[in-house]
Parts: sequence; C-alpha cells; structure tokens
Amino acid sequence: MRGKVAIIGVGMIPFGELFEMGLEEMVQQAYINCLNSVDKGISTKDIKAAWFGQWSGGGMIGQGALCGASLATMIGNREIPITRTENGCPTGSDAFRNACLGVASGVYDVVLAMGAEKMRDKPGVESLIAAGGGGGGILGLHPSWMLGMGGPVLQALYATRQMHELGYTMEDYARVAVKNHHNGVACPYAHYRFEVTMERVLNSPIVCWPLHLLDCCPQTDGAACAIVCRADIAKSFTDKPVYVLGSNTGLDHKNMWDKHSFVEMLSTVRAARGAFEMAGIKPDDVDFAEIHDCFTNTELMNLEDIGFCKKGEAANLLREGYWNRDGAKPINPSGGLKAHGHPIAATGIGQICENYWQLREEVEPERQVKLKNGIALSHNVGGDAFGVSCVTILSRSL
Amino acid sequence: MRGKVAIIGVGMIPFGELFEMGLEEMVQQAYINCLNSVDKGISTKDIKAAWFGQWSGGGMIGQGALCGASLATMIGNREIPITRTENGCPTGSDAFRNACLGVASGVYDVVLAMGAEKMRDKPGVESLIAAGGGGGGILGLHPSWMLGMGGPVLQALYATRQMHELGYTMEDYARVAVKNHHNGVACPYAHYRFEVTMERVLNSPIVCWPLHLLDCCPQTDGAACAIVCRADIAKSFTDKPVYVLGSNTGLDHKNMWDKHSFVEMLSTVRAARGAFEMAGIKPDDVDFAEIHDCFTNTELMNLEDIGFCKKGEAANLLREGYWNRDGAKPINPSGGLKAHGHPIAATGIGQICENYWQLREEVEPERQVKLKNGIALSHNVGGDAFGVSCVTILSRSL
Amino acid sequence: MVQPAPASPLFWRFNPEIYQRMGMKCSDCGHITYPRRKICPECGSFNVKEHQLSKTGKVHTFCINWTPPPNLEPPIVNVIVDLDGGGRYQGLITEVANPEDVTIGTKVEMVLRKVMTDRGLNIYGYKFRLVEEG
Amino acid sequence: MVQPAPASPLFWRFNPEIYQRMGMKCSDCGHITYPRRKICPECGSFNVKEHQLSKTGKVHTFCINWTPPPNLEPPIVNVIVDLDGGGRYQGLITEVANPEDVTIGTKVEMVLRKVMTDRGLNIYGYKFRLVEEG
Ligand SMILES: [Zn+2]
Ligand SMILES: [Zn+2]
Repeated sequence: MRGKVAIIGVGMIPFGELFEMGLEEMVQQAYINCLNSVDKGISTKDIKAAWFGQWSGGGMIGQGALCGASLATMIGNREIPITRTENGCPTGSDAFRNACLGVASGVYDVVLAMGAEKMRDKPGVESLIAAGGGGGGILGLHPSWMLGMGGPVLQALYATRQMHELGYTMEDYARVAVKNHHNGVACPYAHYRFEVTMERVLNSPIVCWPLHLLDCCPQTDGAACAIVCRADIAKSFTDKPVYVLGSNTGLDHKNMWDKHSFVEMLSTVRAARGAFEMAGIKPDDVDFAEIHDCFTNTELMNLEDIGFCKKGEAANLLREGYWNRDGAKPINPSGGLKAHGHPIAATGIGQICENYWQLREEVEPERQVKLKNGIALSHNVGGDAFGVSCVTILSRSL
Repeated sequence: MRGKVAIIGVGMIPFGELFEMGLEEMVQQAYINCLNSVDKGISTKDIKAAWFGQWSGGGMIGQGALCGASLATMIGNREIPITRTENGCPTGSDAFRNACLGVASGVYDVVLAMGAEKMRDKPGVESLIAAGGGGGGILGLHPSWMLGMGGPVLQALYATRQMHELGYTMEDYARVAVKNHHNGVACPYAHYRFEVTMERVLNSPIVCWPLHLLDCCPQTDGAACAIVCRADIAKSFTDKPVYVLGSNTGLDHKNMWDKHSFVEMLSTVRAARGAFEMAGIKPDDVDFAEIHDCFTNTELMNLEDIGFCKKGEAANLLREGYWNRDGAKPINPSGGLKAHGHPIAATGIGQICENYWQLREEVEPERQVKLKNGIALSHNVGGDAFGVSCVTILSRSL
Repeated sequence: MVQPAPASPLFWRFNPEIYQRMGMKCSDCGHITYPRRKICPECGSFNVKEHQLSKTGKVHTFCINWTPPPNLEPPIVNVIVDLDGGGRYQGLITEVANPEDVTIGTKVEMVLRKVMTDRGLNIYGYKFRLVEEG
Repeated sequence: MVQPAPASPLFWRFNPEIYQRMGMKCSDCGHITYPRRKICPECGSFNVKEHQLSKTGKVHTFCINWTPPPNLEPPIVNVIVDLDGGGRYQGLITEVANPEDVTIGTKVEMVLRKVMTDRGLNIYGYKFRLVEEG
C-alpha cells in the first residue's frame, strides 16, 4: 500500500453530547467540512466510492439496517458504491483501511472514508446495555458466560492483572487521565475541555475496581471523514498531501477466556507489526501518536504493545513526561478518547484528522507537536474482548 | 478489476432451518467445505485477509457486535486482518466485492469472503420485527413515517405499481414461484425442494396484497464462502479457476418516498451498468444468472433493470419459457431465494458458489445449464428501501 | 427491535418535521423530501431550503398488509402519496371501512392520529384519510 | 438489547456446554476452551475433541463491578479462572460477603445458580464460590 495512497482532505465536527443533531446532520457537516478542506477544491462528483464505518448499526437510536444507501442519501451521491463496515471500536480506522485498499486496487481514484456514531440519544447506562454490556445473548453465547460483562469490566480484568504482573498502580492510571485532559483543553474538537488532577481522578467514584469514573472515556456523539486518492494524483488536490505508509488490522480471540495474557493484547501487537512492516519503518521513527485510551490502563498497555517501549515501562516513562505533548514522544495530543471523546466509528477517523492536521502543522500553536521525521501513528483496539486492532501510519513525505 | 482476480474454491452448507447449528458451526462447515474444494489443495495459512459479510449483527440471536475477531475465532486464524461488512440483502456479494478489491490492491494474494446468517433462532414474525419491520425508530426515522413497514410491504408497494404501469398480474408473479421451485427441487443445497403450481401460489394466504405467502422467499439459516486470489497465481490452486470480470455495488435513496419510480430500482440499474462496464461485456453475453427473487415480482423487475430485457417484457418472456433452466437465458437454476432460501449475508456468496459450480460444470446433470460464452451473473438488491444492489460477473476464461 | 423511547432526543428533534410537516426543497434540482437536511439527497446540492409539505395528495401506490407487526389490526393499507405541491409521503390509511376503496389516484388528506404507544406513552403522527369527492 | 428468549434454539444447543461443562481440547496445540466447535480457535486445527472442564480452579484475574447492568446488585465480582486440568473460565463470584476476599490465586469452585430471569423464566448456569481452605 505504501506509496499508493494519500489523504487530500479531512473533516470532523466537534465531538460531544450533540442532542440537537441526528446521525445524518453530523455526517453531513463532517462531509461539508471535508470537501471544504481540500486546498485546491474538490466536487462530490470526484469521489468514486466510499466506506461507511458505523458500529452500532443504530442500536442506540433504532437506526438498524444502516447500509451504503444510508450514507449515499446523506451525502447526496448515489452514483458510487458504498460499503458499510463494522469492526468494534476500530470501526472507523478499519473503514479507512478499506478505503485505502479501494484506491490501491486501481478501481477507484478518489474515495471517501466516513465514520459516525450517535451514542447519546440514550442515557449512559441504557446505551451501554444496548451495546451489549447487559449480559445474555451477546456474542451468540449463553448468558451464564456473559452475565455482568461490559466495556469497563473487560478492561478492568486487564487492569488488575497489569497491577499484579507489572506493578502498575491506580496512580499510574490516573496520570494518563491527567495528561490527556490537559491535552484536550487545547483541542477545539474535544468533548471534555477541562483539566483533572490526580486527586480528582482517584476521588471519582469506582466504576469497576480498579477503574474510577475518570479512568473511563465518555460516551460521545461524533462524525469524521477523510478523502483518500491515488498518491500520484494527490498534488492536483493539494500541495501538502499526507501519505498513507501503512494501514493494518490485527486480530485476537473474541472470548476473554482464550487470551494467553491479560497484560498484552495480541490484536494490537499484530496490527502494529504488520503496519510497521508495510510502512518500512520502526516505532522509533514515529514522531507522535493517537492511541486508544478508552480506559487509562489501556493506554499504558497499548504503548507497550505497539512497541514504543518495553512491557512494563510505559508508566515510568509517563511519570518522566516522555509521553507529554512536549515530551520525546507525544501521545494523544488531541486529548485522546479520554478527553476528546469516543464516538465509536468516528474515533479512528477523528484520530486520522488530528494526525493530518498535525503533520500539516495546522493546529493551534499550543497543541502543535514538534515534527522530526514527519511520521504519525494512530491506533484503536476493541471489538469482542478487544480482539480487533487497527494501526494507521501517516507521513508528510513519501 | 477484470483480469486481476479469480475464484479458486467455494464452500456452502445446505440452507434451511438449521436449529441444531449455531452461526459458528455453520461458518466452520462452510469454511471446511471451501478449503476442501480447492483442487490442488490449500492451507488456512495461505489466506492473507478476509471479509465477513454479516447483516443482522446478531440481532436475531443476540449476536450483537460481530466483528473481524468473531470470524477469526471461528476459522482459527488470528494472523490476518478481517473486516465485517454489512450492506442490506447484498451483504454477501458486497463482502465478496471488497475481497476482490483487497486482492486487486496488491496487498493480499489470497483472501476469503464469508457470509453467514442465522434467521431461524427466532420465530418468523418476531424475527422480521427484530430486523426492523416493526415500525418506529428503524432507519433513525420517526415511527409516524415507518409504522407498519417491513420487507413484504416495501416490495408490495412496487408490485402494485408494476401491475398498474406494466400490466403485470398476480398470475405473472406466481409463475416466478413455479419456475424457481421447480429449479430448487434439483438443488441439494436448497431450503425448499418441492414443486408448486400456480394454483397453489394463488391460493396461499395473502401476506401483503398483491403478494401471497408463496410469492415470498422463506427465512433461512445458511453460510457460504469463497476464496479469491490473484488471477496470475490461480492455476497453482486449480486448473479450472473462475475469473471475476466485474463486481459492482449500485445505490439509490434509502427512503421510499424519494424514489423516482416504483417499477424500476436505480440501485440495480447502476450496479449492473457498472459491472458490465468493468467486465467489458453486454447483458446478451451472459449465459445464465442468479437473481434476487426475495419476492416474485422483484425477479421480473430485476431482469429488466439488469438489462436482460426491456421494461415490461419480463413476464411475457417468462410465459414463453425464456428464463427456464432449459430456456434461452436460465434464471435462478439454484432455485433462487424463493426455493433455495435467503440467509441474508450468505445469499450473495451462495449465488457465487452456484455460478462457480455451473461454470465448472460440476452440478447434477439435471440442474446443469448449457454454457455458450461461459459467463454467469449474480445479483442482489436490498437494504433500506432497496437502496443497495450488487452485481457480480464471473467467467470461466479471461 | 431496539427503538428510541418517546422522550428521546430523536423525537424532540423531529417535532417540526412531524407536526408542522416541515420538509426541504432543493433550489438546484427541485427535489422535495423530508426530513430536512443540509444536502439534497437527489443531486448532492448544498443549496436547500425549508419547504412546507401539503396535507393533501393522491395515492401513487399502495398495498394491503394482512400480516402487520403486533399492535396493528389487519388489514392495514400502506400508501405512498404524491402530495399536492410536490413531494411524496409514506404512511397508513385510516378510517376506511373497505380497503378496496383505496386505489392508485385516490385523493387523501392527512389527519393527526395516535400512531403507536410505547411504554405507556402515546406517539402521534399523521395518517391519511380518504377525501370525499363533492 | 435484543437477546434470545430462554426457549430459543440457542439455549437448547448450549445445554451440554452449560450444564455438563462440556468444552473442547485441540489435539495439535493442546488449547482448551468452550463452547465446543469444529476448529481450534488458537491454531486452526480441525483435530479437536470433547473435553470435560473441571469445576475447580484459581482466580487468574478479577474486578469488582459497582455499576453492573440492571437486576444485578453491586458490587459483583467478575473473574477469569484458571481451571484445574486446563482451560480458563469466565464468570461471577457468588456468596462472598466481602469482595476483598477475592484476589489473584484465590481457589474457587463452580456451583449451579440462577444467573438471570427472562420473561418470567429462570436461566441457570454456574457461578464461582470461594473454596474454604482446610
Ligand atoms: Zn437537488
Ligand atoms: Zn489448536
């Protein structure tokens, strides 16, 4: 894929509790922003195919049966093929990956990847239940096996074991929240734009021990999209295209009880390994990254699984400021899922928007990270038992 | 895409009311059958990526959140990327299209397209309701607009207008059922293997006037898959690969009230036009086809929209035996959705299995169609308001 | 089926669409539809404006549903209506003794009716009633 | 959440899995898991056979859920258990007065309990009880 695909425009809407907007309006505003972002201009007719990342299928709002025609109707373009993809929390970045494959195939020159999710039309608990946290039936399994499961539980089972095997503490987890909230304050697209202190995180209610409420990302509405095209025609749309060096999806067991370890996610390990191989680079070559911090402990695990540091080192490096926005390897300058929000299918493409802007040095000076190689990485992990991960590597040069 | 992609193996399980099998077992049996079908042998490790077509996301059986990891766990291969796609009734054929793009991209040499659906774990009415036929909320719309809608209603609104504009009759519709049930008797994979007479169709209960119960396809469990690879390496797996000449998805409005016509589906028109263009052939070049006869009137509309005859001619040609298995252009030699069954995401790939076997002249002599050009077409239409269609064109030579 | 509760934001957002029959018209291609949106679904134009949908029209196509979802008494008559002044509308016929009175071209008008109940709350919307020809 | 009724085929199919704790073991890689299937999820081998899962084991990891779904009284303790004889099992702790009594390495055993009710029907399955050390 390396050398074949470039991003020429991106669009996002500020994430948040968007009670006044339906899924359609969110998608349309992100799409309009995206078309307008293309430096030398683009028309709807230039887009030859699209991939629509959408996770819940509308379970949250009765929007069942979302499909290609749904996006076609929203963007007013029925002349192109559109596939709806779903792949857990990495749904957006996997839709982006499929869009890149579409371009690399030679069949479509210019395509759209769209991700959107409406999480907040239902109250939090009911919304988590709609998503399958409630127990029986989910995953086609017997309720006896699934009773009382759900996002925070799945992640807390890892967090406990990280504490046991790696010596991590609840303070280490809280420090991730402190860093990412600090970053989010400077991001106008972020859902939560307030600082938190370690005390505040540790004094917030326990959701699922060892995780506090402020260890968890919020439930957020949002939409984000990107236009990708053949690398060799990218300059006709912008003088500053961003190239896709690698885009890979990695998998692991869909059941928790099949996992070989609870301090490592093989889905992330595999996604990263394949993406680095595709890109022909090493973790050290990456300037900064957007990482899937759905829970604070997850960020520490991901940094190790991607290969940014050794297993068990992420918390120490955090204490030393290594992952800070002005540190050696800035992680989640956008605020991450923790502060920027996590509208499932929009999340991964939102990260790509952020990395596009950062690589083009277009964000607020306070938020802008320092570029060395001009290479950025983004990462998601989720799906049944965190069995799906996507890693996307972008570069401002080829 | 033409010239780049070939099918080297397919696998299906007999469709039906498979109460004794879960989704996982259906998928595993289809996969084992598929691996075994590769003439010169293949190992799981040869497969480098997969696309998992799955429509309901498990709404029928509480299997929410099906994703790439689900298929990875089922087939015991977590070393590859897998995307779950959903695109209404064409979900399977659109997953196949994405698999072909994956191969054409040059990133993956050999990939799997899997489609599977569990429709029968819930009783029929409840199952249709689970799928959104129940009214409010579906499609993110107000119940005032959607009350009393559902599959048969949507199609009956077309059937009435076909009768009005084209002079079609309920007898014409019944004749489609008679033909396809006759074909299904000879197909060991078909759900319904019994003949029906025109009288029996017309005397069956009215589901939604003008459609009788025997105008409707059944609700069926099933799974089907295909392995596709680079055309230039296909002969290392089989001496008789089947080549993908064209694979295209066409779209239309997702809301019924936006349609320009109720005797034509622009989704099918667009899917077919693009697929023929990609393949560099005309409708006349096609020897036989598997067509989406979810309801009998739909088959007549599709034949016209694909371009096999002019608008309004399909019923006359049916009376003349033109579409019979031994006619000039055999349509649905497998029995079609009407007799073979319609396990949503398995349906499109099931058609591709049938066309693969027919082109390789491997089916029972009674069911085998006569080949001239060695070119077969398959077609689905569905999704919100029949806004999604897929057309796949296969050939035994390049 | 998962569906939004009557008090959910979706219902609040759609209030003008439902009760004032507020739709949109494309200034470029003339397409009329609902609900309102920023982009014309027909031609992709961003040049769209609010459009008041008419209450009256003629049946474009219909069917008679003998197997409706629970809580609806068969037969129900589903219609697609060509609205006077443009646009099409989807709905149910109400207050018809004989479904055979409905055919293509039949004149109808919208009347506000209870369309369903959910968790004890009534949900209102428009249905179509046959217009007596004078 | 859409879920299968207690009388649905899914429940019938899983009866041996649940009540007899019937799992599978891979003859090639030795992986032990449940439910039974035709292909080993760990290595892809078709060479698998039925395997009787043990009732006893040790806690591999756990968490204490203070915000469980409706109908469960917090706190509930979720565990992943390393079963004696191989394989891991996922479930809930029952009959523990103090959640702090559960930790990594704690010995537990399965006991049949009502795990939920659905439309008036009880659904049974195994939960884990702490084993008194003698
Ligand atoms: Zn327009
Ligand atoms: Zn094994």
